[in-house]
Amino acid sequence: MNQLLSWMIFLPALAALAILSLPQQKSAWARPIGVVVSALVAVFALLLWQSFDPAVQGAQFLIKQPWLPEFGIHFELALDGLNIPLVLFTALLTPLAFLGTWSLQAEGSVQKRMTALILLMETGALGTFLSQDIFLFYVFWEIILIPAYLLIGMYGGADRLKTTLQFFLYTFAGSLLMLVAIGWMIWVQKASTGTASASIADLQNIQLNFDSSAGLWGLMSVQGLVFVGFAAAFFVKSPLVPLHAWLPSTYTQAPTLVTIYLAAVLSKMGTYGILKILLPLFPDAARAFAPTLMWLAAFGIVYGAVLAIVQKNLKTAIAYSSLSHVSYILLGLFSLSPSGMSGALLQMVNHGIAIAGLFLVVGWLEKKSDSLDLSSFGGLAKSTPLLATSLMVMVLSSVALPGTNGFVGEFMVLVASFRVHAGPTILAATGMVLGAVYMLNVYQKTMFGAAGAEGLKVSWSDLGAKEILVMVALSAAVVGIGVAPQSYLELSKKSIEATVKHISPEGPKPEQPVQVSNF
Amino acid sequence: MVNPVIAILSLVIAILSLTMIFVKSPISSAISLVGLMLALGGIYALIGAHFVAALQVIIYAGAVMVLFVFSIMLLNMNEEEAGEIDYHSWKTYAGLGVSLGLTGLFAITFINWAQEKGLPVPDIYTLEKIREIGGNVVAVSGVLFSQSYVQFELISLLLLVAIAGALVLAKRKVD
Amino acid sequence: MSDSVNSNLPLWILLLPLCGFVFNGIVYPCLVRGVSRTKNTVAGFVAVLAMVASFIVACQGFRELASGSAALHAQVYQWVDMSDFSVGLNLHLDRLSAIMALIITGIGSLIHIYSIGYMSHEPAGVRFFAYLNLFCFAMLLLVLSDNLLFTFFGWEAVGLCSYLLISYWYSESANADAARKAFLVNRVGDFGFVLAMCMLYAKFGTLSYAQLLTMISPESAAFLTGVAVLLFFAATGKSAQFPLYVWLPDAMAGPTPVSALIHAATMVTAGVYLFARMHFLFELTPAVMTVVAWTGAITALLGGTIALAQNDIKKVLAYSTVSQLGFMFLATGLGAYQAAVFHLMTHAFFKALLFLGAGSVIHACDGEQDMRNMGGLQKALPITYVTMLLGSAAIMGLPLFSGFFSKDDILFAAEASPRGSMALFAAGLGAAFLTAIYTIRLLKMTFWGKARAGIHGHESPWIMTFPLLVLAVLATLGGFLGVPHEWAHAFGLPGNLLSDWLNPVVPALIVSHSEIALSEIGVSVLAVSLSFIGIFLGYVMFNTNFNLPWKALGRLWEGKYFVDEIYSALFVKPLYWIGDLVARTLEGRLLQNLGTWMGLGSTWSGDRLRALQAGDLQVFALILLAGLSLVVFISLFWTHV
Amino acid sequence: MTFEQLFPIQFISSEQWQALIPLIVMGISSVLALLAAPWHHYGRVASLAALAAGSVIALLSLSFSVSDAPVSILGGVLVIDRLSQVFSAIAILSGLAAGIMSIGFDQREHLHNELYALIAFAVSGMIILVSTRDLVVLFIGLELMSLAVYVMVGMRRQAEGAAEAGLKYFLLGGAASAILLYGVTLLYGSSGSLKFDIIGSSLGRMWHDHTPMLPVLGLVMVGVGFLFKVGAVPFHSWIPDVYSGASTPVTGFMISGVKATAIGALLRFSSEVFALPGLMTSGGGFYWILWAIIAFTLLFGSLVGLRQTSLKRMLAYSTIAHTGYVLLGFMALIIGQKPEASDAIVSYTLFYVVMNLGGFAVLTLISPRDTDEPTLQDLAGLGQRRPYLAFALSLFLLSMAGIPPTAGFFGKYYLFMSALSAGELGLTVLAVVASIISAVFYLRPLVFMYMKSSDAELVNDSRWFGSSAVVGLAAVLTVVMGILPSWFSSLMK
Amino acid sequence: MDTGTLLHILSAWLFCMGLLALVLRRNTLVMLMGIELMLNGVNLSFVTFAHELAQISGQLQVFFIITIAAAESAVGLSILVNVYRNFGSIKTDRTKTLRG
Repeated sequence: MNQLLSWMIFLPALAALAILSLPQQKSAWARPIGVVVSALVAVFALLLWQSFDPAVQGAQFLIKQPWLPEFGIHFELALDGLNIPLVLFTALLTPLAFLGTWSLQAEGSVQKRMTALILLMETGALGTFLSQDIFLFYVFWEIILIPAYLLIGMYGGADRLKTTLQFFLYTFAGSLLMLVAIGWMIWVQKASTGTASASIADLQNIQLNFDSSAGLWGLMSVQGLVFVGFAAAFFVKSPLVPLHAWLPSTYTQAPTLVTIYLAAVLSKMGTYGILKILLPLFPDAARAFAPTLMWLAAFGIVYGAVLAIVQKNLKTAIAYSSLSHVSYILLGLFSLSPSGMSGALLQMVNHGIAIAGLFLVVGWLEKKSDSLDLSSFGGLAKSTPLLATSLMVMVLSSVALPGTNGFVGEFMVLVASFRVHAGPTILAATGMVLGAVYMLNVYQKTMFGAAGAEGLKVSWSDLGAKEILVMVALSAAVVGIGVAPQSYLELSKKSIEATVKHISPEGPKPEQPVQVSNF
Repeated sequence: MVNPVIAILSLVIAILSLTMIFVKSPISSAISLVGLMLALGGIYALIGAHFVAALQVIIYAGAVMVLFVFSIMLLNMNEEEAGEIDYHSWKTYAGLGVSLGLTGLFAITFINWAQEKGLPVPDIYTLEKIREIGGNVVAVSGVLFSQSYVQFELISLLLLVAIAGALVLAKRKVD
Repeated sequence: MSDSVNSNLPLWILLLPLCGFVFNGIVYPCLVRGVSRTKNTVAGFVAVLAMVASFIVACQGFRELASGSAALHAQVYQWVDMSDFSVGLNLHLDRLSAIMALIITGIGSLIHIYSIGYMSHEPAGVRFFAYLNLFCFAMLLLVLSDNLLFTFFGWEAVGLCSYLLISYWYSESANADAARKAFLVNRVGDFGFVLAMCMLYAKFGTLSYAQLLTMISPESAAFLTGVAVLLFFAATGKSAQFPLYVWLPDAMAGPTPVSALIHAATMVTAGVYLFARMHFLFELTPAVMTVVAWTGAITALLGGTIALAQNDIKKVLAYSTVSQLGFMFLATGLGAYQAAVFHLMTHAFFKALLFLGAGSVIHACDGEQDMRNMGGLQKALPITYVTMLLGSAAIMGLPLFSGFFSKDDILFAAEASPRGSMALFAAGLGAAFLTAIYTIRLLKMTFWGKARAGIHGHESPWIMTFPLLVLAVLATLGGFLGVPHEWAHAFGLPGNLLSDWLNPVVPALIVSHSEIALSEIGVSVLAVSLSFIGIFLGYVMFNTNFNLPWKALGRLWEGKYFVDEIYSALFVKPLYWIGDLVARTLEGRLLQNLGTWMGLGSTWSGDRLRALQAGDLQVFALILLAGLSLVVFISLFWTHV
Repeated sequence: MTFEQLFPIQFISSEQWQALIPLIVMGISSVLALLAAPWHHYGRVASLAALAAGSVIALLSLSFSVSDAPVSILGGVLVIDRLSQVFSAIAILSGLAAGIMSIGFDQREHLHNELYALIAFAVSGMIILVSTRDLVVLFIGLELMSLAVYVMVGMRRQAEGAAEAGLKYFLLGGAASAILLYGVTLLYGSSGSLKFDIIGSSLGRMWHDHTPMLPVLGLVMVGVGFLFKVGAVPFHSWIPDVYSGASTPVTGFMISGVKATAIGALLRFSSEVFALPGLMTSGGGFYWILWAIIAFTLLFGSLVGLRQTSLKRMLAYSTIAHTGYVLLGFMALIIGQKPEASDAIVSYTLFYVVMNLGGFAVLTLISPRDTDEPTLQDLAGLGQRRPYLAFALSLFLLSMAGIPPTAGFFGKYYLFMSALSAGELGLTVLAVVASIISAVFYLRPLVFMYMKSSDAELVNDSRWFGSSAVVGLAAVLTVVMGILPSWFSSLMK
Repeated sequence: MDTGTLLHILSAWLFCMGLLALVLRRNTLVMLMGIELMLNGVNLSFVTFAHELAQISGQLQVFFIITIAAAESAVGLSILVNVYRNFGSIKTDRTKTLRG
């Protein structure tokens, strides 16, 4: 059972190498191999999910091998409440993404490379989520960068070179700062305890000094500096406004499959890092800066929404909407309260599902029509009812309609953050309205009304079997989580509560007293 | 107290070094360098380093400078002297100033060091001692062949490289 | 919940429409492989079956309540159960929700039946029936839930269904726009709802009505006012009150049965239901209640006036709905929840009737909706004509018709309730007066006189007229559920059944009979006479032409007071303007260029440094010399001291 | 008294001879290669064989003569310990790699057969350089290496660039070694000895009470000499021209072997003299000098590298930046008094050598015939043309940029760790900034290889098996080092 | 000031003048002479120190250094010949092809 974890990580990588070494004339095999392998990984994930015990708080299926003993760095993988939702999601999404984009790339060599690199990215993502060693976390975190860079640069849109460089530099800058912070943490740990250890669990126990009297509201104290180092990486990846500049162009230029992976998985690496590392390792700094960050997140919600409203390009609009929704996750995380964090964790998956569906639809439209200009579409619902329906489900999920998964996370986040800090919450709640504005806008411009230029130009064919399969799966997830989220929240309940207790031992300080009551 | 002969030789050396730099034609620079080395050899001899003095005269003033003059002739450069030193460029004066300043720093350092007598403790080989051993050459060769023969061998390797290098670069035909 | 019985009845009421939706929305199309292959008759039959069954179950529940149990309670499942946030889906059928459930399922079934005829020519009507079932499910969830959160579930789901149904004919952008407008305006209200829930949960840690009832206490008045305002905001959105009523008239773009069910009978009354539910909260915030009352009065007047100037038959009815909803809010604002619910019920009867009648007219005229092209249809459509006549009588409040009793309750409350005032009373009377005028105008333009556009309609099939007849009966006799006590004594009728029924759940209006200016009978006399004057006036005013004699006023009312224009100037345009501004300046100029600028900066400095590498040996030597001297200097004179 | 009594001869014991085997073997092989070179038809093959055989034997004898106790000959004229063994191995390997890389290339570019002999000479010079504790012997080793390399640089006789590079390298290098030598005399004068340990101890004794200027001056000038060899700003000027002028395999040899051994010698000298408590740490001056040098080196290398189109020049600037990283480790070692930083330096050097050798092997394969000057344009479409080569090159570049899981990442990480443990947060962040900037030009080749298509007539890459072998080996090593770095980082233990 | 210090300062002078020759002269041959000058300075200070410290080894090192200098100048001159062949001159203002 234990070895399943390492298999989940290394199987895609091996498959990627195998695919890359396929001879040119055999490159048609690439995609089937990719689908099979990722499906296998998904099966592993489901097996693990079956034997995962939510009642146990802490790591399960632990693998721990020494790697760099002189720094106490181990190859340490485990499932716990915090990462199992994301591991499940990533493992399940990858085959779906392959299937959904099956019809989008024609050329053999393109399929070959894209499949291989995406599998590498899966390795990186799963490794990032699973690793319990901060250094291992960093390694996997960085591994994902190069495939993304190459994919965008090779198969992106017209402006791909500039875009991919910008994407790389933003994320790389963040990660290097994190590397410095990691080094510092490990060194401090060794200095304080004598025995070097890079395990996140151990690092949680060392208390760096934080005094808000130090310069820049305490950023200049030791904990503040290290906090900044990690925050740089996570906030850029998530992203948190105003560190999002790479996002719109990247999501717009990247090929659909990559955009899906970037939006659905990579951004979650950032938010997961905040949940797993940033907040627990630096509780004082977290508590000190949480209100500010909540304001930033709330601002980001509105900011992304307002920008999404005025976009002319379909893909860009959805990119900004993703910015807005990720800010909900951040808002929940910074509320530092159990329901807020579980809401955020759930919202990570929700946003992943919704954004994947949306970008899939965009990809299908992109394939048929040469322009993604919103005004050029219209009236597609008549010719492609299934496409319209699936898009509708995704739209509903991302406007957080009750009964869809989006509502669960968003509402939990709002309730929790309102209890902690009402101001940002009110600002954030306006996102409900604005979100509806741009989402319905997109839906209407594409699906409703009279057939637009693009709509008339090409003869639209409705979804094929593969696409239907993908969309049904995603929609099932949307409704299932929306109606019965508890079974899902149960997985991470214990760990979240432990995390919150670690961050603020005396419990979150709400403005009003709280009496919890089940009925 | 300074030996007057040494003082005079030093003065000559200083002047010759200047002429080596500032005269136009390379041949006269070479000549002044030869003179400088001979004078230096004189100083060596005066402070009792007879062996070194001999080397200085034979190898430097002899072999090396002959090599220089030879290559001057080979590359027949005697007609192109114009524009040797660019007296209009600030770089010239910057270099001049900086190098003089550097000399000053060194001088200060040595004067400062002159106050530091007694460290490190001197060895036994005073002039008298050497004389009773049998002269400077004997002493040097003694040290050379008793403790420093490894360096000696390595030097031979180095000479070999020099030969090979000169050979390679100067070879006309390309195979 | 003194003696609330656990029972599955509420769950069944809820699930049956859902089954209908699942069949029509998913199973049936999959079975026949494609929406285009479905048959409307099958879909309609299943939908009706689901609704009727649900209605029967609802009646069963009603009987059980009548037989003494205070409420039927069904614990379905725990939705979320975290350490500091926990909500479950629990259904609660008490006397109030029973009334609502009966209205929804009953009228719902009738309208489903009607739709079979109405949509018979539509290709792929299965979509329509699926949405309709889904709507009923959502509406039932709204009224049956025992906590605010799941009420909100229904609250938003009905919004979604109305969106889907308004945009049913999405090929016209106009319909799609109307749908989006409806959804967005509702969203604005829901924003308030969510914040209210956040506040309540943050303070009390629960969202269940029962627990809130026990916990809410007068002391934290400011907090409660905040919550009340937010909830009222939500209600204005859903129930199309001033200033958020703009979406309702556009919503008429949907098929007429939809207008009848959603935008007249049920959904728009959700706000009133919410008030009745949360009365214990609103009772503690008199200021808010006064605002509510005035909002209702204003809305009633606005709706009435605008209705005077409309020519689209459905638009007229829509604005009359707005004005009637204003009545209900007036009542709730005055604390006369029972009167509000009563009017809600009667309004559901007669407004559904009027809409279905209008639908039948439109159906007969092949989709023509402009009344200026109608006229003289009474011979062509006898049944429709008669039923609509009864409906009009009811809405005008002619004696003994249902509207008469309910409206008089409200008017009486307006002057008798402690929060009431003569001004409110006058406003109510004015609204009633206007109602009479525009109803007459509608009748005249549609049925009476001679055919103008030469449309020779034909009577609708029985399947459409049958519901009309049923509703006509209800609209005529429904009022006897709420006969005021004085009349009851006078005529020996059963007095005010409805309020007796509601008393345990919703408090009755307290009237101290000492200082009321006008007795209940007086009020009705005044109102009736006003309606007759209105009828007469309308009859003469619109004898020759159907435009108002006062041009300016007519344009103002025809333009709906230009509220849409004002909104787009106040909110929509600024929003887009700000968005463009941000996109151009902060995002476009600054953030998107940061990377570029840094790149330029580094390449620039790189070029400057490159100048050193010009390949001149002397420069290299100079650099070497200078570096050496610098290092020597610093080390000597910094280390030494 | 007799001569023998006056000057007793110090003999070399048998195990000392054993420890000397590598050096002797390299010397002999270089002589053999030199003698074989003029051989009419087989000269090239024979001298290459001599070089290869010598290198292999020397490597083997190195691994045989591993003795934990350091062997010191004639009081430190030659010292064989872990440090010297590791760096001798690096030197021999890079020499061997350079020799193999120039198979085929030398014929195309008409390089003389003596190239291999010179490589062998240079390697033996490097071995001396890293395994001595005597300043003048160190100078001898330095000169032995440098003279050979001067000639190798200027060897391509048709090319103006090569001649110019040779000239610049020779003149500046000569000046630098003179500077170093002057420092040597000053240290000799102020301590009465040329042996590191004695200098260190006596200076340390001297430093207790006060700080005379002379030894400071001596240390500074020796340091400057070393900094010139490792190419730190402002003693870097020669690097770009020389590296781009020399023929590609030779540049590979310089960038790996020459630089690595210079680092090794500096490491020995630092840990035995500079790092003594009270020397460099005595005043603020040294700290800030070193700080500024590191800062400028990092930024200069990365900023100027941004604008290069010639790959050799680009890597030349990148190596300047890499010098900055290494100096971070020296900062920790000297100022921060952290002996463990030497491990970081050694492993970084090892990783650096491997990736640079690989990179230059690739450049050898793609260098155009007329001008031995591969540019970015020559890389266009390499990803389609020769996927494996392109993959290898991108691997090396990413390793230089420090992206896991490659060797370069761990090298960088170790150095950051040591700098942080010395409390050098500012410099570390500066290094981060530098690596972000340099990432731009490390990625540019990837853009050309994978994201641009090649125009056919520009394609002029060769398929020599020697260079290909080096590429493959280096690629494998880069990955292995990236996955199991602790194997290599524990070499010094 | 005693002899030793004088000679030391002289050696420093020679050394710096050698550097100066490198900086000023464009004739590479003279630059080569400058290097020789620097080495002479080194030798002088070695000898002087040996004299002051009453040691032999100092003079011994001078012996090595002179040999090395000779070898170096031999290589250097051949490099000059090489440059002359390629550029037709040995002035540094011609040898500026490598730049940037």
